[in-house]
Parts: sequence; structure tokens; C-alpha cells
Amino acid sequence: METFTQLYNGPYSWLLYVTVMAVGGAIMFVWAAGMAVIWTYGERRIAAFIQSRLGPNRVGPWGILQPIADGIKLLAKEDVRTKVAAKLLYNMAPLLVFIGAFMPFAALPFSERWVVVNMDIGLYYILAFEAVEVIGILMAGFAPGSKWSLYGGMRLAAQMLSYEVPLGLCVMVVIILAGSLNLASIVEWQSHNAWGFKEPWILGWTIFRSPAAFLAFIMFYIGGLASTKRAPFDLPEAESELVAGYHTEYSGMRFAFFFMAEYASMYLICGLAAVIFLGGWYGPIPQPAVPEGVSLVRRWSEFVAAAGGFGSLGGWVWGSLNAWADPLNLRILAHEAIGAFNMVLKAFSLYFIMIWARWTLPRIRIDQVMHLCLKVLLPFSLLCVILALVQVAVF
Amino acid sequence: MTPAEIHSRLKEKFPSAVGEWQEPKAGDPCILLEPQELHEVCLFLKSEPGLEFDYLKLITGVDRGDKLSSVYHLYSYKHQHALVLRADVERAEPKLPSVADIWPAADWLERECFDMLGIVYQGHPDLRRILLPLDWEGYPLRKDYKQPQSYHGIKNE
Amino acid sequence: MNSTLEQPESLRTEELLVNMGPQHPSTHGVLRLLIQTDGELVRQAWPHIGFLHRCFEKIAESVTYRQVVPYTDRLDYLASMNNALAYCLAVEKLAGFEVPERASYLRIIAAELNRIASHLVFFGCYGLDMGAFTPFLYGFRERELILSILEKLSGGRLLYHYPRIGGVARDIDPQIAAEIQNFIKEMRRVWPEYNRLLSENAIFIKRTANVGVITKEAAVAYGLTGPCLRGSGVAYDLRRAHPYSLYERFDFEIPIGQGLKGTLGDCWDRYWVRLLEMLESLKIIEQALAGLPEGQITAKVPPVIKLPEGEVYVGCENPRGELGFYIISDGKPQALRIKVRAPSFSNLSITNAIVRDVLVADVVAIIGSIDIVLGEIDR
Amino acid sequence: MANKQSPLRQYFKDLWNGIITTWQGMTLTGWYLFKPKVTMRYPEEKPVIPPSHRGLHIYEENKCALCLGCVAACPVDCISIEALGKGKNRLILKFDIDYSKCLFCNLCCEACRPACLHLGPDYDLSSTTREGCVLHLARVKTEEEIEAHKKMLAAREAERKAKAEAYQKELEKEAEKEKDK
Repeated sequence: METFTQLYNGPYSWLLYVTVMAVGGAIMFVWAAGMAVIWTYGERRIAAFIQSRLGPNRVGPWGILQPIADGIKLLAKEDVRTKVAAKLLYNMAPLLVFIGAFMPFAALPFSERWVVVNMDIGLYYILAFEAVEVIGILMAGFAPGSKWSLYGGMRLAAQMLSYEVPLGLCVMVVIILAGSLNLASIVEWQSHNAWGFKEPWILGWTIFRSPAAFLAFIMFYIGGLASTKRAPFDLPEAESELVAGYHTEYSGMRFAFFFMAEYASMYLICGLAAVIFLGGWYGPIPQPAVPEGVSLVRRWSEFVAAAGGFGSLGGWVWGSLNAWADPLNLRILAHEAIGAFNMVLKAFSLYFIMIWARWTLPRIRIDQVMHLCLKVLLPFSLLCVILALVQVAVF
Repeated sequence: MTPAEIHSRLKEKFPSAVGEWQEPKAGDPCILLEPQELHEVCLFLKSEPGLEFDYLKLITGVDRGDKLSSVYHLYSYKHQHALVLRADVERAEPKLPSVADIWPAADWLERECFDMLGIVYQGHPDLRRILLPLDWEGYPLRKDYKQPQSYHGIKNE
Repeated sequence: MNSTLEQPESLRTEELLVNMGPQHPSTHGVLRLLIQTDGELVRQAWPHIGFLHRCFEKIAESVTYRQVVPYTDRLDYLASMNNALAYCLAVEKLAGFEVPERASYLRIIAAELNRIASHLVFFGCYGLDMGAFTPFLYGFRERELILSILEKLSGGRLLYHYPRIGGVARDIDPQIAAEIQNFIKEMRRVWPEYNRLLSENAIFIKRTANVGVITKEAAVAYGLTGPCLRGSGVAYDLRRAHPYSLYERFDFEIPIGQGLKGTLGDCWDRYWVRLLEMLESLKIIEQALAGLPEGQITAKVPPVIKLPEGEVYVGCENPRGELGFYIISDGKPQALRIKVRAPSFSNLSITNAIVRDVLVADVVAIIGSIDIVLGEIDR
Repeated sequence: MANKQSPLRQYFKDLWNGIITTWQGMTLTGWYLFKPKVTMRYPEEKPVIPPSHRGLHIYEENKCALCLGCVAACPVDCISIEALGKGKNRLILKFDIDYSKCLFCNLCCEACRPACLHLGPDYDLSSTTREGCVLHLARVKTEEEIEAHKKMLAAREAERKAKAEAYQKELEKEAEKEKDK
């Protein structure tokens, strides 16, 4: 286990640490916000194609600039606030929701080395921050003083909190099987020794390792749909019942925050499912092998140190150039890039299915949502946990 | 049963309330009723075996100049026959017994007649305006109705 | 619970009065529903109507009989053909005009096409009410075919003004007939897809079956007609019970609710009756096209229509139920009174009786299944 | 119906139904994902307007007999006509249709005996002002034209009057002659 502080023990270690963290954070922020940009366009296009129409095709070639136009529109929109709104809560709610959706990205990896913080309790951290969103949305439901918002908020609180339980139990199955809360080690576990193979390719994925995990994956996905408020569980913002649910009274950028948060947390659920059930960056495209325990940043810093250290410009430039020319570095880069591609491919496939389902299925009623959670998902996920325990104990 | 047969049967039962049979020159025949006994007649029509008018199609208020009339279109699913009743009331005091307790369908239909012509159906559970705003003045479908010049500051033209 | 625990005074629960509409996504226009809710439970709902009142009946007293026809198009704007047909039949009955057979056949073709179009809108909107967006677009995709056929036939896409007093406005040509045949084929192909997508969907059934049950007795008592009545199991269709405009010549069935997925008279039954009716309408159109007689398309009608003194009521089976026109004439070129029996008006009046102790989502399901058009409720 | 089965069986049946019908729906929408689309890119591709379409009016001024049949037939009084003279000697100064009122019902065109008014294929009707909704279908006449027409009318009127007077005089003369006799 390595952290960035151990990377370089020179006088500039803190600088390196801060820089790397800031760059990583910025990349993840852009990625999280980019989800809304990519997938509003994607969703509208997919929805249109499903519905035998063309979808956005005006702004830019094939309409790909549509999300940017939407963003500008939202920025330019008047910020309307109801008279009776509780100001502090009203203003805070979108931010809190966005924070709740964005923070977990810190622990969500692209690939083995491309992760902002590789936490030992990554899984726990992600699930915990998912729950922060609930508070924000409850505030959003309560603050504007609109009855429809209140309904949306209350529905969401009931729905998200109850679905946390089966969601957690499904994750528990993976934890039991893999024996770790660390996302990297869960993927590591998936890439070795399954069904008698040393390199099992996709057979090593959690869902293929145990029937319990397969079932848990499906239930995790359904629970994920519910906790990201996606159809058929989009009751908190059911437009035909509650107008727009908890964000009825929000406009402009405040609404955009909710919007981005929704799309970001969808990626979160899909990404998490991809990591813990579908092998993360491992497979289907095989990665070139690299030795254990090497790190791009460390190797780069070694190259810089060899070329004159961080104190001199020559060290920076020559070191970086030498690092680029090094075959092992390129190999690691390819390894990471292919891993990231695998990861994003899986997450986006799951994302696509979410959208596909949304444009197919009718909405479930609130009591049926609870029925599904408490009477279907909960017992079955408990069953999965027991099965997983038996599997671990016996085999 | 034809309307004429129904009329004779009604006449037998309610000699004072039911008007004389008139063969129409064109269109549908219509049975004239005394407004006071309208409720009893309707109850009879609904419950009497052989008649059983269970479906109230329509209640129409008509301004005939000197009198306002309320016209009832009835139908029986069982016997597949229809009937038109008409009760005329004085313009000055347009009061009629409500039939909303016999046919729940009459609830809204009577409210509409009240709204448009000002016929008051006594015994109606909730006689309010239905199409127009509650504070509207006058009854628009009366022939002597004058269009207001403005409504809450919204000018006409 | 411990009875000694006192509730603090500041803590209290109350029932919420919520305005659903007039601007609400699922009130199909400008219906305002005042709902009294206890949490997610709706205790009662009071419909408030009149936001779209256009004084049709007052206007009809001041224009000539011929000029009323375009106004009738605007009553139930999803089924203009059927409205105008009902009105023309009423005038013709009182005046004693003989409509040529060809005109009657053309009217039936147009009216049945319009019925399918109207039911397609219902299908789509009901899917939308239930949260499924795609059926809406699929329904409108097929409706578009009908609209383009009717546009070729009558010149309008929504408000046709096609049936006229004494006949119809335009004759059909072979190209339109071929297009109608194509449409029938296409409709028969996509109809099972609708079921695959929505009717048989488990979520949809869960949402609609056993919800908003209207018993036979209640349906009759509140004067419900059309699919709402047939959904409750009463096999009453004016086209069969009192055939008008040569409907007696056609062979078709009257689908009624059977409680297939839940209770008799629930939302799913009403929905299913409408879907089956589309197939029956296709049958009628096929037969009408096959047996279309030659001849005139309009009767000899004087330039100024004066009806004899008297009154007439003619009811027609509209997509939404019995649309009746009650015309009282005093011999002048204008009517003394034209009263519309709007099917949606009576159908909606049952709302308060069936929306009791249901969930908010069910209110949407129930209102949607009644399939109201505010244009004819408010007139 | 549902009561006949045991709750457990019903539970699993519901579950199974849910999975199967969801699968059915998803395959259908998935299939349509790759099918050709039905909508068109409107301003680039325009729909074919059938000849029967009832759009904006087409008015043939030279054919108009000024019979005012259209005005009488219109249910909403959206046509307003102003003209100098009558019959053959008319000069139509104004033929306005208020499209904020027009129903596109075709009654005016049917009432038009010389068949000079039609509903054409133009469907682009938008306007941002009330005034913009009123279309002036008659050719705009110049001042001179109006003056000339007025003069012409006056001349004709004078001619007619002169003729009438002459006729009257003749009548009187004849009457006098008869008296004389």
C-alpha cells in the first residue's frame, strides 16, 4: 500500500502531494460534471431513437453541442425563489446534493493506478456519501414551501433510505467473497484464480464466481436505480404526479446542480457495480502485464531526480522526456489506459441500460416501491449474503 | 315501450301532474310535467318495473321567453326505451325539485343548469356554479342576458 | 404506545389540501382537482371545471345551423369527426333530410378513423400518466398516419369540418382508400406491440388493476357512457343499440371489461376496452371501404336551413361515450337552444365518488382512465 | 381471481411476470432503437401538403363579384370588405381576413359563387402581433386609382341621372301630349 506522501521524500513532497490531489480532484470534478454533459445528449438521443424520432440535431454537428447550449441556458436563467422559502436551506440544498454525489468520485477508480485516493474503506466511503444526498434532497423538498416539493422530498427519503439496506447487503456479498473493502483489492481478487484458471479473464468477475453474486448484482442494479431516482423508480420527481418533485421550485443553476448530481450519482452506481461485480478494469480487453507495485508517478519522479531533481528546470524537462521514452512507463500507461477503457465501457453499458429501462417502463407506485424493497429485495439479498457465507465457508 | 305508452301509464298514475299527450310535428315527443310532482314522477320512472329508467342522459335548461323549462332525457338500459320529460317554471321564481338523489348523474347536470339559467333545484346537495366563476353575475343562457363590460378589471373587448 | 407521553402542542398533523391543476402535467388540459391528502393518501378529490368555457351553447343560439358545424369540431377536439357527425345527424333528423348512402359510408370511415386516433391519444397519454414515455410517441406515430389520411380527405389535421348537414364535404379518391388500407395493415402490425410494451407490462398492471373500480351500478347511476361504461361490464354501444348512419350494416363486436387483471371496472379494464375498440373500428373501416356504394355525397339542402318547429335529441357513440345534441327549433334559421350532452362531463362527475382513500399516483391513473377532454366538458 | 392462489405462489408469479414483461418491453424498445425514424428535420425537409389542405386564403380579386356571400357565411365574422361601387364597376378597396378569428372552416369558399376565394396550401400562420394576424388580400389601390374610379363612378352616376332625367322628361312630354290631345 502506498500513498502519495511516500512517493517522494524530498523537500517538495507537500507540493507534489497538493498538486497531484488538486489535479486528481479537478479531473474527477470534470468527469462528474461531464456525466451530465455527455449523458444528457446521450439520453436524449437514445430516447429519441427508441421512440422513432431523431432527437437533438440542431446545435453543432449531430447536435452534439446541445448540452452546452442547455448549460448556457441554465446559467442565463432567472433564479426564482419562492417567497416563503427557508433561505439557508433553500440555498444549501443543491450544493449538498451535489457534494453528496461528487465526493464519492474521489474513491471511484478508473483503473489500478488512476484513482484519486485508494482507500481501504473505499466501498464504505462511497455508500456513506451516497446517503448524504438524501439530506440535501429532504432540504430541497422542505425549503421552498411547495407541497409538491414536500411530497417529492418525503418520497425520496423513504425510498432512498429503504433501498440503502438491500444495496448494502448486496455489496456485503462481494465483501464476503472478496474479503476486502478496498476497491483495488476487490478487482485484484477478481483477476486471479477462478474456476481453476490462473488468469480467468471474464470468468473471474464476481458475478461469474458465485450464483449469490449474480443475483446480488441484479439486485444491486435495481437498488441503484431506486437510489438514483431513475425510472421506474423516479417517484420523487414523477412528472405526471408531482410536477417535478423536489426540484419543482428550483431554476437556473440551482436546478443544474440537482441535474448534475443525478447524472453523477448514476455514474457512481454504474461505476461501483462495474468495479465490484464486473471486474472493474480487468477484462474484457486484456491489459499488458506490468510488474507489481510500480507507479507511474514514482517512476516519473525517479526519472526527474536522475535528470537533476525537482530543483532545476532541466530536471523537469529531461526527466519527463526520459520518462516518456521509457518502455516500461509506456507499458504501464497502456495498462492503465486499457484498464480505464474497460472500466468506462462497463460503467457506460450499465448506464445505457438505465436509460433504456427508463424509456421503456412505467413508473411504480410508492407502496409498490416499498413492497419491492422490503418484500423482494431485502429477503433475497439476505439470502444472497447467506449463500455467500456458505460458499466462503465451504469452498 | 313507446313514449305514448309510457305517457298513458304515467297519466294513469299521476293524473294531475302529467300534461296531455301531444304528437310532435317534427322530432321527438316530450311529456310535460308539473314541477311540484317532478320528484315523485321521476322516482316512479326509476323504480317501476317495466319502465326502469336507470340512465339520466341529460338535463337541459331552456329559456322559452315567458318560462324557463328543464328538460330531462331518460333512458332505460334494460328495456332500451327513451323518454323526454319537461317541466316549466316561472321566470320570476324558477324553482324545481332536484332529482340528484334519484340519479347521481343529475348532480353536475343540475349545477350546470343553475349556472347557465339560474334554475334552482331544491334539495340539491351542492348547488354552486360549475362552469363559471363563483362570483359571476347573471345567467348567460337566458335570452335577456347582457354581457358584462368587465370582470375583475378584465375588459370585454 | 405510552399514553402518558403527551404530544407537544407544536407537533400536529393535518390534512393537506393540494391543487392538482389547472396547470399540472397529468390533468389533460385545464382540469383543476382539489385533493385532500393525508400523506400519500388522497381522502377526497373535487374536480373544478370551466377553465376552458367558450360559450358554445350561447354562440350556437346566434349563428345559423350550418355555421354551428365548425364549432362542434372544437368540442372534443380529439374526435372532431364524431362531433360534427352527431350534430349533422340531429339537424338532419329534425329537418328530414335524406343522406345519400355514400355519404353515410364516408362519414363512418372518417368517424372510425378518428375514433382510432382518439384512442391512440388515450393510449399514449395513459402511458405518460403511468410514467412510460415511449408509448406516447408510438401512439402519436400511428396517429400521424390517420391525421395525414384525414387531411387528404377533409383538408384539416385536427379540426376537420368534414361531415356537413346533408352529407360530407369531399369525396374519397382511390389513393386515399389505398392509404387507409395501408394504415389498417400497419395498425394490425403494431397493435400487439402496444400490448408488449404497455398492456401486459407487470408494472402497468400493478398500477391500474384493482384501481379506481367503478361498479356497474355506479357507472349507470352517474350516467357514464362509452368505454367507461363498457369497462364496467355493461355492453351498451349506441352503434349497436340504436344504430345511426347505417351502422346496422356492419359486423363488429362490442368489447366489454371482464376484470381480466383485477376487478371488473378497474382502470385496466377501461384501458383494455379502448384498445380492443381500435381493432373493431379497423374492422368497420375495412367493411365500409369494401362496400362503399356509388352515388352522391350530399343531399339537396337549401342554402338557408330552417328547421321545423320542434325538438330532437340524437346521441352518437363518440370515442369517449355518448355525445348527444339536443336541438330545439322555433322555426327560425337559428336554433332556440342547442344543448350538448358531453360524455366527458358525465364521466368526470363520478370522480369524487371513486377517488376516495387512494394514493396520489392512483388519482392520476383514475383521471387518465376516464379519458377526459376539457374541450367538451367546459364547452 | 387472485384469491384462489396461495400468496407465496402469487408472489413468485408476480416476480416472474415482472421479469418477463420487462424483458419483453426492453426488447421491443431495443428493436426500435435501430429502426428508421419517422420524424423529419422540418425546415430542411418539408411535408407534402395535399391539395385539399385548408390553409391561408387565396383571393382572386378580378373574379370577385362582391356578392358578400363569404361575409354572410362566416361564423365568426372575420372577413371585412370595403368597396367602391357595385357589380361590374366595383373597386375593392379592402378584403381583410382576421386570422386571429378565422376557423378555416371553408364555409366562405363554399358560399363564394364566382369561386374566387379558396383555402390554399400555406400553413405558416404565425404572427407576433394582433395586427399581423389580419391579412389584406385585396391589391392595394393608389390614390389616383381611387380618384379615377370615384370620378368614373360619379360620371356614370351623372350619366345615369341624365338618362333618367331625359327619360322622365320624355315621359312628361308624352303625358303633356296626351293631355293636349
